[in-house]
Amino acid sequence: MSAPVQKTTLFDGKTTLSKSVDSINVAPNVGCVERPILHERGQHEVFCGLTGIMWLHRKIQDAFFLIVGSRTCAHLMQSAAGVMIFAEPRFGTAIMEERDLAGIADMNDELDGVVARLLERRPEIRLLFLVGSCPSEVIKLDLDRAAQRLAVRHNPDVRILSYSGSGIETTFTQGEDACLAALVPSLPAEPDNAPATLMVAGALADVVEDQFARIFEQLGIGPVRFLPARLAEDMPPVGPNTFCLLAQPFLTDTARALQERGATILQAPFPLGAQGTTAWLKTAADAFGIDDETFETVTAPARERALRAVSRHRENLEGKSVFFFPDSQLEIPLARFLATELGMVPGEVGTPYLNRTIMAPELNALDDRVRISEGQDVDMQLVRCREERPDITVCGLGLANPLEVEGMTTKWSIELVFTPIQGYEQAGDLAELFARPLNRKTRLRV
Amino acid sequence: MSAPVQKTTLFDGKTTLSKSVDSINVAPNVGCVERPILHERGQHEVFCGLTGIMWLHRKIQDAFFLIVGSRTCAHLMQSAAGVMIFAEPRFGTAIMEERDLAGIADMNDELDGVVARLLERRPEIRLLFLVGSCPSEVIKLDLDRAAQRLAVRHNPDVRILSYSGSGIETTFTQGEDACLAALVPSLPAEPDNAPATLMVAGALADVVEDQFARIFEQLGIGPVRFLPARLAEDMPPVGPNTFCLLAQPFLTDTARALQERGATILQAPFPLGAQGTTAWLKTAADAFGIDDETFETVTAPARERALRAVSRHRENLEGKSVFFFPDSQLEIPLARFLATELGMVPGEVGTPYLNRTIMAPELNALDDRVRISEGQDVDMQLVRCREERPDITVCGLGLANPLEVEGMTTKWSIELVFTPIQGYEQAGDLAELFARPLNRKTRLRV
Amino acid sequence: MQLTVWTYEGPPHVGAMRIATGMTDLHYVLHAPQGDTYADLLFTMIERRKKRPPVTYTTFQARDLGGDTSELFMESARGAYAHHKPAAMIVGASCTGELIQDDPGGLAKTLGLPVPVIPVELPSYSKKENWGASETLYQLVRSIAPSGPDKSADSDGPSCNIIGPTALGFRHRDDVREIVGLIETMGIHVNVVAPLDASVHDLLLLKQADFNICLYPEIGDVTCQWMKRTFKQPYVKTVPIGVQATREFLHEIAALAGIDESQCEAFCLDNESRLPWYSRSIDSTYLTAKRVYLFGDASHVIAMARVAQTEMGFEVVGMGTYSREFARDMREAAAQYGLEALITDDYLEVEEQVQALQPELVLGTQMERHIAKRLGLPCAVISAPVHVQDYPARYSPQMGFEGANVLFDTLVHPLTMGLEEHLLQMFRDDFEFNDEAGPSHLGHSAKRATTSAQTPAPAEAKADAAPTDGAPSWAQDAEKELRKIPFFVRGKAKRNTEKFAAANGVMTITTETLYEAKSHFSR
Amino acid sequence: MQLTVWTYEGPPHVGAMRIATGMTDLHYVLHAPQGDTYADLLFTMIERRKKRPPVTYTTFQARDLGGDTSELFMESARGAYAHHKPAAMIVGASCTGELIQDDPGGLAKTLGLPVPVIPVELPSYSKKENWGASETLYQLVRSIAPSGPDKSADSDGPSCNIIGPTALGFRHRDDVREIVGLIETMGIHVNVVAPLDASVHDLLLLKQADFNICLYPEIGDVTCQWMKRTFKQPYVKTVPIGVQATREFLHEIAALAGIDESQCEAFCLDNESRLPWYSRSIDSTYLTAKRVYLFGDASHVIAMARVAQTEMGFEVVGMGTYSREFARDMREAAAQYGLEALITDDYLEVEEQVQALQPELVLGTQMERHIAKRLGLPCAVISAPVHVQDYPARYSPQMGFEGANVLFDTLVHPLTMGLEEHLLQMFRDDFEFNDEAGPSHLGHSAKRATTSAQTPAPAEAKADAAPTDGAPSWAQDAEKELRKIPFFVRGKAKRNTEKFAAANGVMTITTETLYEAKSHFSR
Repeated sequence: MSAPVQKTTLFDGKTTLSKSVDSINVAPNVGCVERPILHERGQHEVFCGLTGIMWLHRKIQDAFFLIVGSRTCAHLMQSAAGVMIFAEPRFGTAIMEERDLAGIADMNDELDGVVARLLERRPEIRLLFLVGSCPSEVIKLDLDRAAQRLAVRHNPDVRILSYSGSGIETTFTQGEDACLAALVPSLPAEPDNAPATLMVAGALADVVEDQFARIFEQLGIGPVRFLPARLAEDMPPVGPNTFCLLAQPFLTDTARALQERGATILQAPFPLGAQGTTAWLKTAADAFGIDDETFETVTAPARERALRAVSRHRENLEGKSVFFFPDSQLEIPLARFLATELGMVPGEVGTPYLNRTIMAPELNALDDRVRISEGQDVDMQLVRCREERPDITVCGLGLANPLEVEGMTTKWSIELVFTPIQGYEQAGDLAELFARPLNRKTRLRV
Repeated sequence: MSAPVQKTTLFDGKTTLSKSVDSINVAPNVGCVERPILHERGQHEVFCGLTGIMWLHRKIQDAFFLIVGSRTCAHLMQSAAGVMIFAEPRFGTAIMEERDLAGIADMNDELDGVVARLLERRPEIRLLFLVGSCPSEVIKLDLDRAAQRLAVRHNPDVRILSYSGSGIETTFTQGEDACLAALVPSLPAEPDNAPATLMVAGALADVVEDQFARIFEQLGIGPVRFLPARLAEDMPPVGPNTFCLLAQPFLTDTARALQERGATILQAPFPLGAQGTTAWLKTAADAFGIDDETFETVTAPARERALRAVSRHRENLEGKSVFFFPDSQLEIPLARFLATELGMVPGEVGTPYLNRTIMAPELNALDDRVRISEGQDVDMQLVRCREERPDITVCGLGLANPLEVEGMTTKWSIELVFTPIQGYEQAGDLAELFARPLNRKTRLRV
Repeated sequence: MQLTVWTYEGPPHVGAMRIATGMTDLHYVLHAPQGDTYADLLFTMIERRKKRPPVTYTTFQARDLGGDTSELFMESARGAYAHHKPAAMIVGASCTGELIQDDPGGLAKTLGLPVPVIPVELPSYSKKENWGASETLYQLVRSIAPSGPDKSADSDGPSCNIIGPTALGFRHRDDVREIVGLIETMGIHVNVVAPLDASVHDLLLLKQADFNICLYPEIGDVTCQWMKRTFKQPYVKTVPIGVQATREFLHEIAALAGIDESQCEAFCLDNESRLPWYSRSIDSTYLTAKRVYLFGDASHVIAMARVAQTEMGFEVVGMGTYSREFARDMREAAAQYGLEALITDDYLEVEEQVQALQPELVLGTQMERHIAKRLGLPCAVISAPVHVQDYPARYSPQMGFEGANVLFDTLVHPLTMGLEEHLLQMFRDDFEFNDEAGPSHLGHSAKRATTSAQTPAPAEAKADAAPTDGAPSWAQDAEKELRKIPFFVRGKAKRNTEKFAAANGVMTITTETLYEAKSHFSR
Repeated sequence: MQLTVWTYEGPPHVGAMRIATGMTDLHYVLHAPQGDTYADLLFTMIERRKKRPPVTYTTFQARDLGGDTSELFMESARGAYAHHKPAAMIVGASCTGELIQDDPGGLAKTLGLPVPVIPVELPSYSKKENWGASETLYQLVRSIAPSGPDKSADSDGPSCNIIGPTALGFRHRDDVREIVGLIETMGIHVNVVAPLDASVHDLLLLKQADFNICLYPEIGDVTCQWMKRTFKQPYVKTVPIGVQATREFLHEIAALAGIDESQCEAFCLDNESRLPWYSRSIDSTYLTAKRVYLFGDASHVIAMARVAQTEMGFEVVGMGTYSREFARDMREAAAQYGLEALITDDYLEVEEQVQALQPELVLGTQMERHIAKRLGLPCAVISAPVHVQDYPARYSPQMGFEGANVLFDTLVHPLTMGLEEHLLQMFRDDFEFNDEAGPSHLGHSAKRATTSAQTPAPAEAKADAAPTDGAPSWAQDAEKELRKIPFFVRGKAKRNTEKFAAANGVMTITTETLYEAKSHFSR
């Protein structure tokens, strides 16, 4: 760590960094230890990428997400996650109808009309995403071109971008990846001679963002910027001196797009649990040349708190087995946290998609006996799960209650996406999310 | 009316006015036409005077009403009229306990302690009423003296007065009378040479007060003051140049107390309905020498509105018979309004107490065939009511539902006390209160 | 292309799922991408069902589109049969599946499965959820029922089928319990309830009944009509929501079952609802002529309008439905109240109408709950689409006599109670009971949404005196006077005053105008 | 002398009225002034009874006090008998009547009425409503029941009496229906239910039953004890509120009735409540360990605490009762949760405790509803004193299996739902979902009572970071961070932080202190 290390390339082997920054030390990427992966190609039981809009539309407070799709898309959005608590959400669906498909109406004209009506109704919107869906992909409606055309018409009031959240291409959290990746080309350019900056990519709860910002400030790392920002006009600049920590594990395309803008991705475990958070922060600290003593001084109190809060749940969780159905790509880092910090025993860890580069530090920390599965064949996976009868099964909303009826204890996976779980102060909360269903079983006498 | 009229004495034959005001013309009191009154002395089914606190404690916004009584008093207050909608009311009960009655504790010391605790808890209170109850009256606890004693202790932060709301002496609205009468001696003195002022006595809804204030201002009568005021420190001054219109018919003691302070009571019908309101306003206008043309110009638009609004209900109410159980002393003026403005036919009009002087203009307007009863024998009155089978029976909450079950249509009498019904703009609302139960009967098919 | 924020109905294949999931041994193979599996949670989470819906999704992906998605469908159908062993299967496509035109019905035929396989073609780009449920039920019954045994001559007593209840229905669980209870107590045998909790075998027995009861017309009417034509079974169309409708419903049934009129009347009296007395109790007088707006599915709105007007004593001032298939019935019902029905599936149109009418109570769906929330109006939910709270643990029918009890409570609950209204009127300026306070019995410190004016959404409620576009402007004194009117009637007062001012060419509203309008509109 | 804002119980003569009004042919002559007639409306308005309570008040006035109030009483009693022809009468005095010491019991004896006249002496200045009801029932049963016929040897099947339900009881109407239904379905004959809907003659038949069920101990326990001693009837004391208690209750009854254990178990399974599944359904996980405070009558609080802790998965953090007569039972129950029970009839003491504990849910009476409202806490009403809303039109028992269903809904309703909690936590700064918003399903635009800070009442909630007296002060940054915590846990976070700071000698709370406390108290 103390020896200066050469900056190396990532992912696709091509470096787009046009200028080296002497003060920054980037550790070389580690590779992924060889291990068997179970690839499954049966029925998937996962959300499509549209569901990412549920948090993205609250995170970016002046953005609107217009899905171009079918009634099914609109129905998914209002059914899937209780978003109807918001009186008027900043998303909607342009529902294609028979006359659109039959060619009676020109789809592009129709879309232009919908966008015009929408922006008239919501004049406060500054950033509009046209979001592709299964049907729009199948009929090959070109939303990129539509976005460009509309961007001209509504310039400069509203920026218009597009991405696909379709279920034939993306699952759940990949929607955020696609959205952020679509944002990256329009990020302001950081000049080549700018000082090195840290970018944290991936939507975080505001309170977590604030905590990380405070820690980085105390460490002396800065400026630190977050992608996405809370307002369209505050999106972080990017350039060859941008060093990027991924706060979420599902940002494959975003990482690639950032690299294309010249940024460097710092490979790190994800900030889940005391150890995960420490390793994640240390990656940045090392890169920015923060000495160990400073790092220790700044992080020790919060780390101690995290360890203390986590340890309180160890008693109830140690030795308990856990089984992950694929859902958000958070499964592997979560399994690592549960295994290393709580002594739990992951059996199968399913992930909808596995990026071996991004996930290498996490995978390497998992015991060989942990079965990693990618993709899904839900009926077969249920068979395996019932055979193993894990102490806790982490799964989606469609499966949880039926498994509970069978006497299994489940953890609702979407909750892990909607709850602030990253960072030191949330490490105890994260452990508690797994302890809670077991705690509940203990309490209930009926 | 154009001829200047000598100011004459009222009620007890003694005039306390030390100075005559030349510009003011007070019409002589009319007497009460001779008619038989049915006096009843059986079981009463009426509220005691404590219930007046329900509106008084909201009307005077920095006053607190401390009942000195039993658990029954406290229970009455919280049960009788849905006052629990207020998170913390400005009334309470000092509940006497066995040890107080047995002489183990000194009742006066106990009371002093309660008051001290109360005022500490509610430092915003400026006016405290000690309110006597049945048990405190029976054991002859002297609250006047207690008030004097406590007033000294809490001077000048809080004024402390006392009155009795006990059910062995007062019914329902007489509680307000007793309260206002207790206030009168402490009203600021208006100097003898002050210009003539108009005082309106009796609690009115704020919106009604504001309307009357506007009309008097337009008429050129002023200053006009209202008793009670909304804040303790704004209580109106009184003196020999104060001319007083009663806004409520139940203010026998208050009127007497005002006269004792030198005020002149202007005898008038009560401001219920278009005609009642006109006659009430005209009494003041005549006294203050306002010419007919001005009076007409100022009052015509609102009077027209009132007539229009009232006439809309005439169709449904004309010829309908009405029976009043005794409740608030508003019964006679209400019967007059229903008879003269809506063509209804009052059968029996019960009143808990009849003040012939105050009520003379109202009584004189009622047909001879209307039976006036004073006091009550509830079982016998129910027998009479069932025999008559009136189209509408006005009665208290204890009787209404049982009569509805018998197929009678009832009007909840307490509603007439809690709803703004006085003045032109409310005349239609008042008519509607009587039309509504009949309207409902017509609507319901079950 | 239609811009939608919320949608009243799901796509038609969700309707088919409601039929399949309601039944005990039917399986649905759906040609659909993975994202469409979200629909499972409607049943396992919102309705808290204990089993996964019996649906196999092919979950084709982008990479499959170039290849053979037909084969994927065949494989899935074969696998589904092997894994689940249903008594019958339905096959079809979701919106995306429809676009790739693989013809699931035709493909399924070639599989030679040993159980009936019924294709259900549900055009996703023109039809919706209820139509999908209705069509699926119709195709199922038409395919299966004719093969059943005819009614035997020696069966004892009258019998009927109850048609329409499904999984994920609005109160179907409890409505069925209530109605079956009433009918059986009358001495009529309930032959089959379908599709809810029915087996495929039960469908074979449909013919055995003397008559049908169409409990949910949106779902059961087409099937009941077909059975009337085919099996000569008359059917009862009255929806037993409310006291009068329940009585009429029972009388119709009695007539079909040959039960004596007076015996039926006696039965009705024995099982009387509390609604009539509660509605006549004097604490309900304040409900009289309160202006009510209704929106939802056609059957519920039509039935509930009658309850509102003639059983609760409200005044129906607007009504509408998203059930286009029942537009004519809705228009006829609305005409009885002198109204024109709003037929739309656009949430924003409903919002506009509610805002214009300023009713004192909104009876609607979860969507109208939102609208009412934004406009600061009381609201009760009386129709699908459903929410987890529409599946309470307790017995909560809308139909029958207990249903009428539930309705009374439901319709009164959001309102400010009678005496409270008076106290509010009397003491508006009291600092402890100011304008921000909602009905005191609702929630912890319910406050009205005046601060939501920060929300820049354009349809923001303008209950206070901010002038509406093109409307007369308000003088300051009139605005102040308007604010003295309690919140639960202020919207109406403002609307009336502006209407009055406009009609009389008044450009600036004064206190005088306010009271002129009050007098003009006094009822 | 006790300063009271609200009182949990009425005076004891109101308890006697609840007995008399509950019965069909008992009359009560009460020596009382006119104001005491207010109590009639409790029955005709709050409970919407169709008849006036069978009570004759002497309504003596000040002018009578000098004269002969005894004669007035005698006249009233004679008149009451002549007018109402009851099967029996009870006589007594209200608080004011007690002071004039006319001895109604003695006077009544001299009247020589042809029906039993039972004096009930209820000391108004030391006892309260429930005691009055209990004592009246006891005096009645003791006077009348012994004269009834003994149980005949040839009576078939086990039978029981149900003791305790009265007029104006909290859910008594529906509890009795639920429990009678369960017991009769088990094959046990219900001999007499008293006093609710019982006649004087029914009291004569009490002896006929094999055992008694004491449904409301506050009212029935004394009588059941006496019948146990006198008639050798054992009695069931378990209050069947909640799933477990209902099962135990039925098992106890089965044992007394000689019904087989396994048959009873099968019966329980057949009639299972939805509570267990709804509580295990994963949408209920968020309920786990929510901190609950309970206050009310002893039976309801004790039973409900068990439901809260072991059937809903909450954490009981405080409990108490105004039923001093059951203080020992309450203390024992509280000890099971490691708590000390609060025994008080002073509303202000309860308020103080709630404020100190900052629970996440309050289960109480209408009084606690007020307290919770002021402190911005969710609350459900589970005990008398009653309000008109405690007499819904719909079937709403608290007891038995359907009662458990009702409880599940009642206890969950005031809370912010699970997923909503997360969204709130995730997006606290969103302008459309700010801190003012309460649970979205409650009322129209529920807003929290932050503006009520205008109210000068001293016990005002200080849920935000205003320092409590003597507590450590908050640094600005910590205050800002505290405000990032969603409202439904902020009160608790503040309390914990201050407690932690005080325990560690921290004078100024920083962001660091906040997180130290969070870590310290994490569960």
